[in-house]
Amino acid sequence: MPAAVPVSYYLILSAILFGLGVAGFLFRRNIITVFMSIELMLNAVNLSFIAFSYQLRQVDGHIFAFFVMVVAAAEAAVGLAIILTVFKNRSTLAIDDVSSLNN
Amino acid sequence: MSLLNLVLLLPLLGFLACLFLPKKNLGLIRMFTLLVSLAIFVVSLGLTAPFLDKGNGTWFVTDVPWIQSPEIRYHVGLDGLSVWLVLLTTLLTPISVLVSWNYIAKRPKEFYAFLLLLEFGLMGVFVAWDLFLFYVFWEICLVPMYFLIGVWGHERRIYAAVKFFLYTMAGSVLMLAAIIFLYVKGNTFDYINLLELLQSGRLALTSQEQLLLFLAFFVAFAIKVPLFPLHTWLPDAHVEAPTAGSIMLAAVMLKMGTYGIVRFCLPMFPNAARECAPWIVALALIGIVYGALVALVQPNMKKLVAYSSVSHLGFVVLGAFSFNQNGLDGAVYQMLSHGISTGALFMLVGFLYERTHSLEIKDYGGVSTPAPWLSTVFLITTLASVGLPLLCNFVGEFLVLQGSAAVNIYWTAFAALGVILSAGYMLWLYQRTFMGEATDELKHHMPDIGARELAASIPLIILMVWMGTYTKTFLPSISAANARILEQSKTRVEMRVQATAGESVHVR
Amino acid sequence: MQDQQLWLIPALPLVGFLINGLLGRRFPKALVNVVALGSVLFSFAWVLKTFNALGGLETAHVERYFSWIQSGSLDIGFDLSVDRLTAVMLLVVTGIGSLIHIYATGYMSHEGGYYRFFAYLNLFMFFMLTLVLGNNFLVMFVGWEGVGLCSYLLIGFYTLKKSAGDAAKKAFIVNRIGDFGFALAMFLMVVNFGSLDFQKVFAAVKPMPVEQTAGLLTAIALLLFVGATGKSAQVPLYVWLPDAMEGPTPVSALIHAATMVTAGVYMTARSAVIFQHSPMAMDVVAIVGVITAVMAATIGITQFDIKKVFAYSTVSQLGYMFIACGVGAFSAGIYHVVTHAFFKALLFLGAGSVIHALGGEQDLRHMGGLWKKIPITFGVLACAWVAISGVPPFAGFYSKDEILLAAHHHAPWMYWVGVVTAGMTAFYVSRAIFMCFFGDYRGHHHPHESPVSMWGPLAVLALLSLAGGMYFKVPHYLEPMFPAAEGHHDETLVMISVAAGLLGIGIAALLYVVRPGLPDTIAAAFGPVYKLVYNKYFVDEIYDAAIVNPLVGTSRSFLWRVMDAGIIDGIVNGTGFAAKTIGGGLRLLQSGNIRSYAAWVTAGCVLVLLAIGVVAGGVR
Amino acid sequence: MDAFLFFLFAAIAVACGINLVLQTHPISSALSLIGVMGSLAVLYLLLGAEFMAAAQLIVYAGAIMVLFIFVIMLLNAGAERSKSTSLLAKALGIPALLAFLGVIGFLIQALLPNTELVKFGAFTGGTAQAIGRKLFTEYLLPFEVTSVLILIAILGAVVLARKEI
Repeated sequence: MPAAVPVSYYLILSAILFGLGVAGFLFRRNIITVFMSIELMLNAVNLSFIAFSYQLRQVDGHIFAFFVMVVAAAEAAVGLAIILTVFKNRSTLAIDDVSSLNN
Repeated sequence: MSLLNLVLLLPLLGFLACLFLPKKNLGLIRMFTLLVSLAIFVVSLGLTAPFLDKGNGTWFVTDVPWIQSPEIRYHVGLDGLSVWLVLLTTLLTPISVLVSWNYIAKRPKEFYAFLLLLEFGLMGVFVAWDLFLFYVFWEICLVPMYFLIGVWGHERRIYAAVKFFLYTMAGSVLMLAAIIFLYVKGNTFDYINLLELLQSGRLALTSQEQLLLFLAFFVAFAIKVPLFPLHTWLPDAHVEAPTAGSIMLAAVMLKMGTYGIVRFCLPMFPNAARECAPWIVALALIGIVYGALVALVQPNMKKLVAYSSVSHLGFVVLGAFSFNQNGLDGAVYQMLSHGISTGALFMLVGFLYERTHSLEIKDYGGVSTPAPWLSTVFLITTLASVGLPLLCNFVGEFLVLQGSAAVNIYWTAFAALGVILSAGYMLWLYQRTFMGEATDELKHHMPDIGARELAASIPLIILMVWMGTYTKTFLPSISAANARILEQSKTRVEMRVQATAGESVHVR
Repeated sequence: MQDQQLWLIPALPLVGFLINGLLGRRFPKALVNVVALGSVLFSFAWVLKTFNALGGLETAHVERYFSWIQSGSLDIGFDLSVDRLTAVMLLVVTGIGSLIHIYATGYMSHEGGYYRFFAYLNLFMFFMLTLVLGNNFLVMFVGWEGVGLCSYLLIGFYTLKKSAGDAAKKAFIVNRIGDFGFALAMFLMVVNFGSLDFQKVFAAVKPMPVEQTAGLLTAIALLLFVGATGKSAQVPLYVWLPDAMEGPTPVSALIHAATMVTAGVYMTARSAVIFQHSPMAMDVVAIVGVITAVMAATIGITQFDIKKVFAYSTVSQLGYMFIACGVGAFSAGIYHVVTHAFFKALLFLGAGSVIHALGGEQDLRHMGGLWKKIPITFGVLACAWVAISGVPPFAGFYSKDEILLAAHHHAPWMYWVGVVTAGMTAFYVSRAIFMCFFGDYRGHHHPHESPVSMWGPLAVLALLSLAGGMYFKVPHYLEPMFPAAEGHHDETLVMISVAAGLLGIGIAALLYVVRPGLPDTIAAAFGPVYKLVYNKYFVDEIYDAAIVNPLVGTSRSFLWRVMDAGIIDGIVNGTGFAAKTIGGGLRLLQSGNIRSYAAWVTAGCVLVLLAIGVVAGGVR
Repeated sequence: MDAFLFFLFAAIAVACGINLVLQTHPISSALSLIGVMGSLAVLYLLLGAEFMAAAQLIVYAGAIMVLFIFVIMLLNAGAERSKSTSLLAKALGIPALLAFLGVIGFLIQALLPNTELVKFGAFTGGTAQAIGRKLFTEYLLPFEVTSVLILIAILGAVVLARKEI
């Protein structure tokens, strides 16, 4: 085992996690799980920000990741509120049952 | 602020003010619109002063930056070609308001507001000297007309409105592409600058580029004219439009196309225009006879008049592409007189529709017995439309035919067939509608022309006679503007001679 | 020569038209009469005053007012002029016009739309005078189209009758076809001579060589003649004139006998310079004249409607005038215009008087024996009868004689055809007179004599018909303009033509007075021929079948329904439909299912990444 | 040591990620997500992002995930009833996903061949002090905007969660 891994490994990990997030989004039906998959994707992106930040020896990547986190927090607040409302109105959490875009 | 800016601004202000009127108060709304449009007309009369006085030149020019980058300027001005079209617009707007007086009950506020917006857009088209500004006005016109047809039209209004919109958009998108191309090449949207660049040869276009640009502009205009075979939106739009919409559409909006041809197509791309002229003239000639023949058999009055417009506007295109003074003068004169006569025809058909709610000719007959004055006004308009001397259309048609005769007498002979046929369909219409015995029901529903209707008709009748007899009011300024356009569309021929000869020596 | 205010001559009737047209509805009849008659009489007076002031009129007196159409080098003004030719026409138009206006006050007194009738009549006078006075072809064209319009309005005066409307429309459209030729001729003139002024055009034409075959001048002359055939009812465009009899009788007399229909002759004579340069065009004019004269005369023989008989007679007589023009005897043609105006106006007005007396009856078969009941009418009609039959020394004899002699000089066969036609003319007019006034009364209405306002003008016209030919030596007056052909006055030829006329009267007397049963026998004997002629050679039907119906039919079933609605609109709507279909296909992708969107996004990401890879790889 | 820690926590993160996708009950997914976030925090630390690591744990694992679990429990969300998912999502999504992973992996290898080795302590710019300085100088405006964003989010959440809707 090498003593250290290059930054590209972190990027590949980020890609894998992002892919898992996409998979969750694609194949899960529970609206909360779908939401969590989105959070997973955001995290994956954060990882690559921080990895690049290390590569470039700049702190800006951290700042971006920080902003992403802020947005994620806001999104979670609003998103969960929406989920609550949807559940109140439809009594279901299955994403296919609440699709009104599809006539 | 020059008078022109005032005239241009007033309808826009009127439009905005109209939006703040109370929705329910029909009387206030229409009276307000009438007064505003009349005021605009009166003010616009002042625009003619320099043209009656001197006859030529460009007046009331305003040239200020509008958008910094890309540089688009608010550049407006008036020459002999524009001024009468502006006046036509300002005259027909109050008439349209009068015509709609009792007819529009649904959403009157929006209706009258759109009429004013339409006036604003139409005038803008005729006075814009910046290509981008021109395009903006061109598109502004589309919106109110779309709604006029789509909201206040008859049964198939949505179909007609969408067809109208798509047809026109299809053309204007091409025009926009051409305008942008010119901007990329010449780095200016300003018409005067562009023309200068093109003429001096500093903006050199290959003949293929010129041809494509010409076609892009021409197709946009030809759809609006409408030139055969791009005309099928017109009958539908007219039949479905409310009376005021038909009037504005036929009398002014179609002139946007012919105005564009004369203003832009000929001077900017003279070589391409000359190259295409035989084909375009052929289409115009077909349109003249074809429109007349199809008009002959229409069972619906508005369709009949619409097809007659196709025929009449064929004359305008024919005249424009004769490339001589007579033809061009005739074309412009025909634009104006067609505006007056066909506007009046649509108005009168509208009067009939208000009485019986039918546009089918077979539902009429013998109207002259209960409504003699209405039939008299209709007859005069009919005669103007068939080109009787001393009435307006004759002068235009005569000059157009004279101009085309100078090029090719067979064109003239073919086009003159349209004049014969026009007598056929218009008089047949008149006979079937106004002569014979009226049924009792028709008599009951057919009061004679009222004061309001008379107020709308008389100015048009007077103009028909005026334009037919005392052409000195209009023709000199038109001639002067056309002479300049002809000059501009000639010089480039020399340029090409120079270019092909490969010499820097001045040829002539 | 000082200004003569020539514009007043047409302007006065125009003022009359405007007053009566706009306000006449509220006027009492007397006031309408004052306005209508006053304007025409004043105009007549002004004509006389003008001639008095202008004297001999050796050269044309031109007055220019304002420029009408000015475009480039083309400058057409509202210019009026008077020369001897105009003078003759002006006197005929205003003189006969005044008489007919007076007559009409009596004839129309019981009709509705009285003011409208007189307004139209005044408008007609305005246009006719403009036509005659115009100093360029375009002003002439204004009058030319204008009289066509008035003809339209007056033929269709009885708006409730469909046949009147049809006839009016037919007249206008057929005239339009003629105008088409006139207009094309004008365009050619402007293109080649740069002007439409008579003086300039003729000055340009005069030095040109005489064209033996086709050429510019032949084309112009023939196109002008197309105009003339329309207005003056020559073959093949004569079909509107018989139908035009739907109009009130004074109209038939004024417009369709005395003045408007002779405009073609006037125009031909006016353009004599052009015609003279093209022998071919002259031949065409003469031959068309001959054909028209014969054809119309044969039809006239068979008709039973009194006005139709005279209408065909008019067509035939107009043919005579064109024979005169075609053989180069323009002054003889104008001479016949004048005498014809006298006796044909009289014939029509007399017929109107008969119709008036019989309460609207027009069929000769329902008349008869009227000479005792309406003696004045009979008296004046008899004058017209002898005049048109060419009995010397009455009006018709002189002008017809001039024409026939000129024709003989040009081509003897034309003379012989002319003589036969003269015989036929005498025959059918005599036939009409005999059927109307002799024998037993076959109608039911109680006849009554017309009022003085009607027979007064008739008496004046009767006087003119009798003596007009003798006193108004038109060819002599026009000699400065149209030098007389080197005519040797051959007494024999004159005798023959007179004999032909008398023979016609004699045969008519034999058939319709002495042996009333004979005509039917003859008609039966010539069954098919008679039928052909009686039905006017089926020309109207042929035109309908060959031109009108195919045109309308094709327009309706092919151009409109197939071409316009089918093909052109089909392509347009097809484009729309195609866009819709493609859009519909694409719409399936927009399932509204978020996950499938996500899948698409993922696929899109792959493409973007690939693109990045390609670009980055390329950079490296 | 650095490599070991990376592989260990990478494995945990991936395992938890897979678990998140495969579990049918949302509460299991939520717990897996916490696992992912925790291991990511360690990896941040390795990359010298000490402030971010702390924030990750406090904000994400602490606040946000608590909110999720709270909602799941509030709604008493049960396991998913198995229903056929969109055919298109499967037919297109699976190959697209695989292609995505393949392409991005290849691109990272191809375009970034010689990246730095990650050694703990090699980069020390990620302290709270450094980030604070950046945030309140260069990124002041965006930072203030985020505060507005969060305010709006709070308002939105309050409005949405009201009883009347």
